[in-house]
Amino acid sequence: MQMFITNILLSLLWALLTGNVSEGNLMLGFLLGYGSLWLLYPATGIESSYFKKTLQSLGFILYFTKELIVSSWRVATDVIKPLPRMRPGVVGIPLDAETDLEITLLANVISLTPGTLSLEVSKDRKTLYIHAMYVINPDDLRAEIKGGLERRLLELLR
Amino acid sequence: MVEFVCSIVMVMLMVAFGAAFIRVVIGPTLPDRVIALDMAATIVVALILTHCVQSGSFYYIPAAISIALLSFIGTVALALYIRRGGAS
Amino acid sequence: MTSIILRTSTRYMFPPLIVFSVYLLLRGHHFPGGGFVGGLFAGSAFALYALSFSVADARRALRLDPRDITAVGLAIALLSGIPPLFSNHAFLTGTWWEVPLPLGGVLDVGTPLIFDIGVYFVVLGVLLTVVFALGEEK
Amino acid sequence: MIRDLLVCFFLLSGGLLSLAAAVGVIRLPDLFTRMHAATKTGTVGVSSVAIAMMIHFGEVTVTSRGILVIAFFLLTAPVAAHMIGRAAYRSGVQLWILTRIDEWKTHGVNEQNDDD
Amino acid sequence: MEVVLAIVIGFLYGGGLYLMMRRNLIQLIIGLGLLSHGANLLIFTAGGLRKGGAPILAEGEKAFGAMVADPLPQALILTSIVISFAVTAFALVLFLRTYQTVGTDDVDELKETDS
Amino acid sequence: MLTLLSICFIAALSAPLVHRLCPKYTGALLVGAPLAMFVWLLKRIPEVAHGHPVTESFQWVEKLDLELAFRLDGLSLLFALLISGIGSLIILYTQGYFKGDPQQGRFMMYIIAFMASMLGVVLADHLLLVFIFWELTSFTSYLLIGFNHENPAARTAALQAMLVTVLGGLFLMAGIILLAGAAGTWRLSEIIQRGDVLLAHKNYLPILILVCIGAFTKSAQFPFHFWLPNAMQAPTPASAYLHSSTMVKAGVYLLARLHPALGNSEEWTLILTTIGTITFLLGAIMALGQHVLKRLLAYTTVSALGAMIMLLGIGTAYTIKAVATFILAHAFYKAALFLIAGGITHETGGETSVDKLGGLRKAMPVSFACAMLAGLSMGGFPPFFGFVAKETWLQAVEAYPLLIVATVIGGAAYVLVGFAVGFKPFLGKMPEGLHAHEIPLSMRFGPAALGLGCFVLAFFTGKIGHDLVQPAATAIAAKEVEVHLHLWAGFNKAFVTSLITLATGIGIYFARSFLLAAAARLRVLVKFGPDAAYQFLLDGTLKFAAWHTRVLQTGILRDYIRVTVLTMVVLVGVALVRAGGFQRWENLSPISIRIAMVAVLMISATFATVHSKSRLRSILSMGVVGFCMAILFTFFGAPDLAMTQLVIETLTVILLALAFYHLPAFSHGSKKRTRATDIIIASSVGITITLLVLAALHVHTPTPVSDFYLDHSYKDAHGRNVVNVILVDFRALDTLGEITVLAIAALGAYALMKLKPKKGEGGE
Amino acid sequence: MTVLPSLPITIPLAGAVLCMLFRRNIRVQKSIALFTSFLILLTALFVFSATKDGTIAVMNVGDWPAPFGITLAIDMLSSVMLLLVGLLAVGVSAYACFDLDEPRMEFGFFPLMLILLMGVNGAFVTGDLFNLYVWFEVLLTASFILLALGGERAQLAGSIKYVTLNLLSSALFLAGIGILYGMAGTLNLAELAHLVKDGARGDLLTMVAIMFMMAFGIKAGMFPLYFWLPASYPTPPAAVTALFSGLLTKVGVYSMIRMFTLVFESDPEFLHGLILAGAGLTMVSGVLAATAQYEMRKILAVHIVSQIGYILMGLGLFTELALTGSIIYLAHVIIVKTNLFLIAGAINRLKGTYDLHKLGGLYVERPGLSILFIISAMSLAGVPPLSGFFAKITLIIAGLRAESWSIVVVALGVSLLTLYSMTKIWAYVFWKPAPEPLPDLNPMPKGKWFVFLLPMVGYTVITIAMGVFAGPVFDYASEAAAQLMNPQSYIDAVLGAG
Ligand code: NA
Ligand code: NA
Repeated sequence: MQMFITNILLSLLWALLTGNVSEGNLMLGFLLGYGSLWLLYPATGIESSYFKKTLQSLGFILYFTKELIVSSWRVATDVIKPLPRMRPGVVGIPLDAETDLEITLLANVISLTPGTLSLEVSKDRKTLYIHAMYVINPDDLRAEIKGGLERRLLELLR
Repeated sequence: MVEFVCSIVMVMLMVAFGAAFIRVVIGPTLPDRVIALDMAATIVVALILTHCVQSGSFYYIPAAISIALLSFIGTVALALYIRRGGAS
Repeated sequence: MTSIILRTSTRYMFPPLIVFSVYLLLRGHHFPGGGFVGGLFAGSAFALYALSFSVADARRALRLDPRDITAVGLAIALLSGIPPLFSNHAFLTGTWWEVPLPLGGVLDVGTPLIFDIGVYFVVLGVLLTVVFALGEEK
Repeated sequence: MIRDLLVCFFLLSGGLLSLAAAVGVIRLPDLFTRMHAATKTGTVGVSSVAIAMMIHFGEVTVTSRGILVIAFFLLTAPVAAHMIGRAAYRSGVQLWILTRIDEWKTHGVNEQNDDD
Repeated sequence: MEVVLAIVIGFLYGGGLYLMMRRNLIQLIIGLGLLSHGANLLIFTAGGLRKGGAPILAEGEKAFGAMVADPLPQALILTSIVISFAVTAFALVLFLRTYQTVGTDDVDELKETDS
Repeated sequence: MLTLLSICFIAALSAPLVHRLCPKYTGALLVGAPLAMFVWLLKRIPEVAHGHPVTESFQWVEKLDLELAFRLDGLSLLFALLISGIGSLIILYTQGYFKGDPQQGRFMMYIIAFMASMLGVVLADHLLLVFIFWELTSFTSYLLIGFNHENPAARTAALQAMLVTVLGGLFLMAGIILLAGAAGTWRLSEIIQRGDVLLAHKNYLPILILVCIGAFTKSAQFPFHFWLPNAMQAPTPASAYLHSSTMVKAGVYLLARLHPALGNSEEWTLILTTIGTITFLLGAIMALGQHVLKRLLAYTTVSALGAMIMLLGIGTAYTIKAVATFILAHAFYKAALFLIAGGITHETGGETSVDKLGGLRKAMPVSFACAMLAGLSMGGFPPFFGFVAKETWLQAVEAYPLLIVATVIGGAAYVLVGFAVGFKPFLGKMPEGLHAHEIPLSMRFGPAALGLGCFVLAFFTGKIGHDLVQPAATAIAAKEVEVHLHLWAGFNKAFVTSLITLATGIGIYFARSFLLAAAARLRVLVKFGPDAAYQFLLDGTLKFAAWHTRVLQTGILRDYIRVTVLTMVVLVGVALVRAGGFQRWENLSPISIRIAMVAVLMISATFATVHSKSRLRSILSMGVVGFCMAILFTFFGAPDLAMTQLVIETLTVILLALAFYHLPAFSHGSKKRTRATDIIIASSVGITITLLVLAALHVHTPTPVSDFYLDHSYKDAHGRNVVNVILVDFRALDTLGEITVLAIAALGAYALMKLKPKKGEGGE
Repeated sequence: MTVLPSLPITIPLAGAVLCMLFRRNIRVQKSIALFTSFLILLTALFVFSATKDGTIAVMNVGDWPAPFGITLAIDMLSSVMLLLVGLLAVGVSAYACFDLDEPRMEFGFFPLMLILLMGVNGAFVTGDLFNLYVWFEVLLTASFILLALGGERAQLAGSIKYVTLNLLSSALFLAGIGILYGMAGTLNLAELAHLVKDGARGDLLTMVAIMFMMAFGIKAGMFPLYFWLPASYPTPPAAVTALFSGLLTKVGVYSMIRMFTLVFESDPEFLHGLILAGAGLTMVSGVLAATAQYEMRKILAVHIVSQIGYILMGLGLFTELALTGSIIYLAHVIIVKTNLFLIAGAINRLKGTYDLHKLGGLYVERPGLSILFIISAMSLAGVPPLSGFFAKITLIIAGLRAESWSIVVVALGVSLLTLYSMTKIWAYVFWKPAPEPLPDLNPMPKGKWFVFLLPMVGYTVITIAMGVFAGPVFDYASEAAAQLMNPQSYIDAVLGAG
């Protein structure tokens, strides 16, 4: 976090130096700052995870985008097909996520993925109940989510 | 070509908007109507962005952002209303 | 207690909403936006906070009574019309100052902008006065 | 030219996704299934149009705002859907008759008393 | 195009009035809302529809080149929208309090002060 | 004159103060004002008698040609002397009458104000000024008649007198305005010289009728006579004053004054003699059936006023002379009798009926003497001034046999009343249980002076005729009238008639019990009289008013909206038809599919909003309308609007949802017929608005104002977003108002939510 | 002239803002409100003296030349209205300081009152159509709240109609503005007048004129659009009703006079004929509605309607003399009606009721109050030489000169019924003994009571003075009417001042 703030300050400095506070210039400043920090970090040694997380984030975004497109396509095609093919159900997912942010992000990502929808977190914060459109076997669904989305997300966050 | 596609997309969006509207009207439950209105808002954003492309003017983007944020707040308010036992 | 998901999201969405509202306010003179919509956004942010947590929490977050914010906003808007009187211009005549920024560049600051800031606060105060009052109604 | 093609592609896919959402919202049998179509397909559709716009203008200012639009949608849509779904479920909106499993009902029946 | 919008305005005014003539306080509020939509659209339409760009001068330019929409009706409508919002918010609270105090939301029953 | 009048008014206003400071001498102190006037008037007699009126004029309202113009000629002088003279006596009388009463100050105020107003009427030379004082007499007499305000009858009578005289006043107002318009001047002295012009004017008849109605109501002519006897509710000094010399004679004065201007026509004669004669006889005959002292007198007053009008109507030099003389005589004896009647009632503990009085001669010798003098004068016995007047009168009507008969009948009634009031209470045996004292000193001045006057005047006929009556008659006739009054004019026709009258009068006096019985039986007729008509009209008006209010103020909002919008539809429709509809279709752009689709959506959403049994459905549908608005704004280049509309729409939904926690669902449906009617009305409004919009497009002009904004926004106002620049700079004042609305709306909403009346205070 | 015309707007706003900032301290609010009211009056006097020679005070807000910016233009009519507002402000705020209950003060009575005054003043000074709409909304919103403030049952029930019908009127007003802007392309009244004079299709303009007539007619309480008035006016505290009766409907009438003398001249026979007919019906209907009442406040309230009829009569006749009458009548009725409401409020304060049947005996008990009442009541009924007489007779003369016989007949008949109503109150409240002895609820010591009565004494003196010094009043009014009849001077002043 500290690095991120430093990075932003660097981009602001860049904007002031160039006398131009437009978005493009700020973004350019940010990138330049990122680069300079990357060059400097072995010397300072603080928060090296900042750069690793960047890569992980990019990976997660790509994965998530793929999921999004694939399942969107599935929902989009399925609404046109005959209805009885659907197998909706409410399934409880045991949670490894603990903090508020982790739970929330996970629930949101699940919701965003077409075909699944977070309904409620149990009171003991151990279970996430979701509504899914295709529940052939609840356990498969649980495994899929825990192994896919939750794992990647927690990796990124922890 | 972009202009023409924009027109077509607009008609498509308008149809989608109409569908959302129909769901607002027929319900049958209150959450149905709320979700449909939320979708209508989303489609309005799409319409606005399409218009940006068509007219070449990006001044409408803040309107799009506004509705993205505010329709969320509206939906949350309505959801809480539903939870407190609001009639449908 | 409302949903943990909602509460957490609200906590993270609150700052961007406020920033966006200030953006709308300050850029309003050149782009769509302005004090009115900006104020509505700021108000909506607090409204969301009140919905997610409670009105009391939102009042604490706001620190000031929304009615005072309204009054201050109105005062700012009214006062923004006064400076031109000193240079023998009519009430509410736009008066501009070019404030030089450090390291070159100038910032165009004018009474219309101050007026818009007044609008911003009025709208913020108004929205919250009503929302809080309705939310507190038992 | 390629840019225009890309723009058209994203525009059309946005339109089609919206249409799909429209069909879903009319056709699907219960609230929860309709929500899948309405909130998410719509979001992806809008994002697609936003991408089209970003490509079309190709300017930093527009791109940054386009990203903002998408980001805000991705941030808000799931929460909104969650809130509605939760509220609907708790206020007793009926699941579709062919819904097979309801684990919340079977496991979580004891703990749904914590609202407000 | 104007004809179409004129008809829409007619519907908004008519619909608003019809709702205002119903018996529920809420319908009254909604009617007022429709009426206000009608008035705004009326200003917009009667002020002249120009299918042009937004009246915003692009960065770097000094004067408008192409035709843009008439900004004045827009400003008027903006003011009117805000005022309607304020009044609607107040009316809503007023009606709510009326319901709580008088004990009915039936407009037809609120006639004790008239004669 | 203005000075003296002002002194009178000031005296009136200071009366309560004077009374508070020295209650014992209120009358003595205040009488100075009228007395000063009286003395001044007396001094003016010579010059006025020689045909030199005294005039005075001050500017008041220049643009309205309203001047404080006064003119003292013979007619004014006669009246003014009576008013101020009798007024002085009344004030003294009041001092005794109201001895020890805390209300005395107020009464003094009213009566002096009344006197001053009356003086104003007769002295003013400006029609509007006359009217102003005229209205003041109505108003002050209202206060006087209702003086015993705790008594409902007094209040009713006061109201009646006020309504009738003010109604007449309104006719008069219209009349004088038309009169002034026709004559081209407000000045009475000029108007009376323009009789020819007026007679030929197209408005002559309306003017005459309006003025007559005004005068007749004031002077209690048939059919407006009924208020006067009822006005006896006033304390005696007031009724004495009102009836003898002043208020009621204002009408007579006015007609006499306008005689030169309006009098030379057949219509004048017809109206005045007819009404006058009817009133004269009616009053006399009604008097026969009365037994209450003041009522007896009141009806004869009605009758006497009728006689004056009748004589004025004939309008010959003789009759004019007779009027002037009779006014004088009547004032003296009537005032005296009223004062004595009041004295009797006052000193016997409230007895009002003649028939229950008797034998007071020992207890009240002074009163008896005065009463006798006045009663004889009233009866027209020689050698009293009443006789002189009667003689002149009979001479004047010599040529009209019918009027002679009428005079005999009326005269006989006067004899009866003169006896009944002047003698009956004092002679015979005192009924048991009746206790009486003589009236106190201060109350004796009036009756004594007036009673003696009745007698003494008869011996100065020559001087009075020349100095008072002749100038007055000259003024009425607007030409030189020779007046020679004689106590003894010889044994002529008039004298014989006079004797017959007296004999008849004495005869019926002794048949009084029979008359009373007959009158009692005739009382049924009152049901159909003007009094009943007044009551009927008043009640009718009230009932109509109540009905009108019931019908219009139904309390149902729907009705109000219906009436309001139907009015608009009809009026706009009429205007459209007058405009001949639209002839050209220009300025219209072609229809695009997009806009058509939005329009269809909007109309359906409107329909869904309207036609909904669920309030949420209704509101969410309205949200769709709002979205459509935003789309339209987007299409037509209004990003700020689109954004604001969307935000506001959502916020409205949030607020509604918050409020809905506390509001019930839709429950009250209206009847099918109501709904159908509403649909028709609402549709008609919609169509009207649509047509109006089309009309606007029809005459659409390019917008020069907006081009200014586009040109100057960046250059002079430092802003690229023209809409925002308009809001915060070009038209910032609008925005200032707008945020003020916002601020107070919030303030109000907050106050409404938080400020709740305590339990039990919720109701009225 | 750079500041003066804007002061009537900014001073009350500044006062209101201060009151809002000191919302916790009622005593400070009272002082601010009183001080501001005096300033409003003082400003009005300045404006009055600056315009009494016929000068039209013009100011372009924001220095944008007319017709582009918002122009404030004060002619003689405007300045006399401002003066009346000032007089009212001082009296009513003083009265409210004494009479109003603490909770109402705590919850914003004073800022609301000041903002109401701001809106009213704004409507009187503005030379811009849309700005007029804004001021209407300002004063309406303030009035909505003042009406409902306190939340008593009757107040709330009455305000529903008030709010609804006035919002309907706003919607029609807005429609009229939109259409007129579409036709003429400007919002500046002078420019509109200018364009309308030269413009084609005056017949279509008549349709728009009717929209404005409806909008202003509802606000003014014209027949058959006045229903909101009897339902709502008698419900709030006396200070509020007094303020309303003095100002609200009058703003509607003022606007009607302004628009129909300045802008809508295309079809005077039809439009002014319509106004005249409306005036007659308004008078009759209003007075009948009042006649049917037995509640003092209600009688007074409903009478407002019939008095509006008189003012409109002058506009309908549309001659200089008639407008003179209207202006005098406006001034007269504002002062007198306010006073009557204050007196009624004082009576209610003493006895706790407005019911004619329950009240009585005040003639003996409170001679001072009786005198104040009877003078005002008689002035209202048109008894000379009080202000009402001159107002009425000027209109009657104008009517007769214009040979509009029927309106004269109506006006005269209505004045009789007015008298009836006033004497009814007098007879029931003052003359009649109280049916059951009512306790004296007034806790004020004598000195304070006298101060409390001061505003009423002041207004009474004014109504007498307006009669006694009718000369200058009439001169002024006829000058003002002449200005209205020749709008060219207004147009020149506004458009030439850029
Ligand atoms: Na959303
Ligand atoms: Na509005």
